[in-house]
Amino acid sequence: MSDAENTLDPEIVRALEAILLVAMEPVSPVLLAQLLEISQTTVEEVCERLAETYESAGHGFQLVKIAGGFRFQSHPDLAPYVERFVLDGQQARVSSAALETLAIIAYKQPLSRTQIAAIRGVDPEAVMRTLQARGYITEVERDDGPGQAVMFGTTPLFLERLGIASIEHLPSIADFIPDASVVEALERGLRVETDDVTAPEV
Amino acid sequence: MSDAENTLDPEIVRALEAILLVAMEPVSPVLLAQLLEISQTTVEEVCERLAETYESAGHGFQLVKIAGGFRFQSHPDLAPYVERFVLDGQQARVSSAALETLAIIAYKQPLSRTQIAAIRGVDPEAVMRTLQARGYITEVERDDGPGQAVMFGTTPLFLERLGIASIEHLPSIADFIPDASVVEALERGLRVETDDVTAPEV
Amino acid sequence: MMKYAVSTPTFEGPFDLLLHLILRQEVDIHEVSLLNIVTQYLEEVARMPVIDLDLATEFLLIAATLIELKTRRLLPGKDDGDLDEELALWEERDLLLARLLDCKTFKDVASVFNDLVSRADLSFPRMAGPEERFAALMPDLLEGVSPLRLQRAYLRAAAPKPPKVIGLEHVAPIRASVADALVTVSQQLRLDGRTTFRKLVTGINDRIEIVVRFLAILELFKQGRVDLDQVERFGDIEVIWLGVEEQEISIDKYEG
Repeated sequence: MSDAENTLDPEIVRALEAILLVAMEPVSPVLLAQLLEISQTTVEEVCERLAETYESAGHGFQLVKIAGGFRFQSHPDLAPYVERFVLDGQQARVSSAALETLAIIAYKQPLSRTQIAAIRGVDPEAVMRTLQARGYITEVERDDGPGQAVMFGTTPLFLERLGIASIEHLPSIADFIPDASVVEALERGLRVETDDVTAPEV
Repeated sequence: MSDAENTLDPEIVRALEAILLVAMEPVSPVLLAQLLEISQTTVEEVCERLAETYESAGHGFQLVKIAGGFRFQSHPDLAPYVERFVLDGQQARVSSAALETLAIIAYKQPLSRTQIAAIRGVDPEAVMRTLQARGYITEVERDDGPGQAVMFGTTPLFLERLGIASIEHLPSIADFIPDASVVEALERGLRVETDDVTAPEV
Repeated sequence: MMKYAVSTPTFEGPFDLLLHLILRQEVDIHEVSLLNIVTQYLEEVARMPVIDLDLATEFLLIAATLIELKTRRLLPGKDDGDLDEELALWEERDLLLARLLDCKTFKDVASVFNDLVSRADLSFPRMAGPEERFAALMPDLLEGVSPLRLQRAYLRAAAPKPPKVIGLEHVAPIRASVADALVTVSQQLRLDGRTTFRKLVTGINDRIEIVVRFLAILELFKQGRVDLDQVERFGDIEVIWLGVEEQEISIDKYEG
């Protein structure tokens, strides 16, 4: 370790902690170096020192290097508590909101959160977090367009759980898509008296 | 604080840290109490103490009570770094019309759209649709009265956006009642009897 | 969606506008008069570009209330007037006042909300969730979900939802127009020749309709078709038909 870093720069440590706390996935040292405007070596050094500090202070979390990046995770010692939380704190059945969101992603993938929101009419953020945590959906690519929206798609686990070989094996929805006039009328915000294409409640 | 907790039980603190680290939304003290097999009061006390410890140690993260539960979040000081990291982190601003409607709902919930319209003087339909799509308000119940108006209230996400623990933590509405001078000005503006004898303009 | 905001950049609604006008006048020292407020309010409404009907209605509703307050003031003889009318007028005014106070209250609250949101926006929550090693523990949410059920869920989600019908229950429908009132009142006057304002509004309970009828009579007076007489202050107004029958009765455009 270089002399300069014998005492960690508090501002850098704090920024690191903040970024890693909100990150959904491990953050690469390259990206951290860019964000903090320091060298990649410094990032590595600071993270290692920080990890040691947490360990010796006896925190319930760890800073680890995994999959090429750094992330916070729960300390293995505390697994029994986390297990209890994971088992207790979650609903055992999929909510209809979650199922609808999953269905939209399955049929229309890849698509962004904004696109899902547009179809469902509500922000799917919380539901998507659950689906992602369960491993049914994943980020598949970034949109080429401006803003580079994160695009989502279903995972092999999803197919496995549904018992189908591929997405093509999902039942067709083509026959049920409302025709252009309905869509247009809805866009104009007019009331449409139309035979509902809604399938019966499951 | 009771004597027993003058020094925090390290096992409880560690378990708390581990659970809160893996949680995807604020965790209620009730659930934490169950998981840790301690009283809810102890949970609250330990969390408060822990939050203070983080703050005084100058960490880049915070433990806060929000929307009825505890969660980890990045420290506000470090927003510039985190914003750089979270590409689509910029939450769209809420318009002032939307905020006023939200304020009415927050303080008067549950209430119907008609009741909101009566206060605002404009139909809040468009604004409410936005608020609902963002997940800040939701239909809470149906009025018992004739017509069974849909009643609206705020959601936990609303509390999260405002960064408060519960509706009770909103500033008291009494503080906002316009003071005597405003009332007087309004009264004068709408004064009915007056001495000026003005000819009809019609 | 936010069409209102575009068409009326400054004022979100009639209360907003009225509140602004009254509180601004306060600065101009004591001579705040209802007359000025009404005039300015109507000017603002007139200045608005073509706006959607619902919003226009809401602005006009308040305008009507203001005009009513104003017309009451123009009636001479306030000392010994009808107590019921007097009370009704105060009630009307107090109602408007109460709504303006509400409007102001929540405007102030909204700005506090804005501060709270701005502060909360500086912190970002941890949302990463449990690590992979706990994934197996999580109950399978898709237990019992068949492809067919997924298809139905999609159809349910993608089905067009009928837009909510805009409820206008809160807006008192303005059934009366001055033009209609002119016709009705003229017919009645042709029959009666001489009558009183009170008789002309017999059976009408809607405040706005009464106002509109009053405006119609003022219009007839202006056109020289009726003569008006009021013996005592706040007394009944006598309306005398002057009998100009030939040409069609028309109305000038009303500012309000």
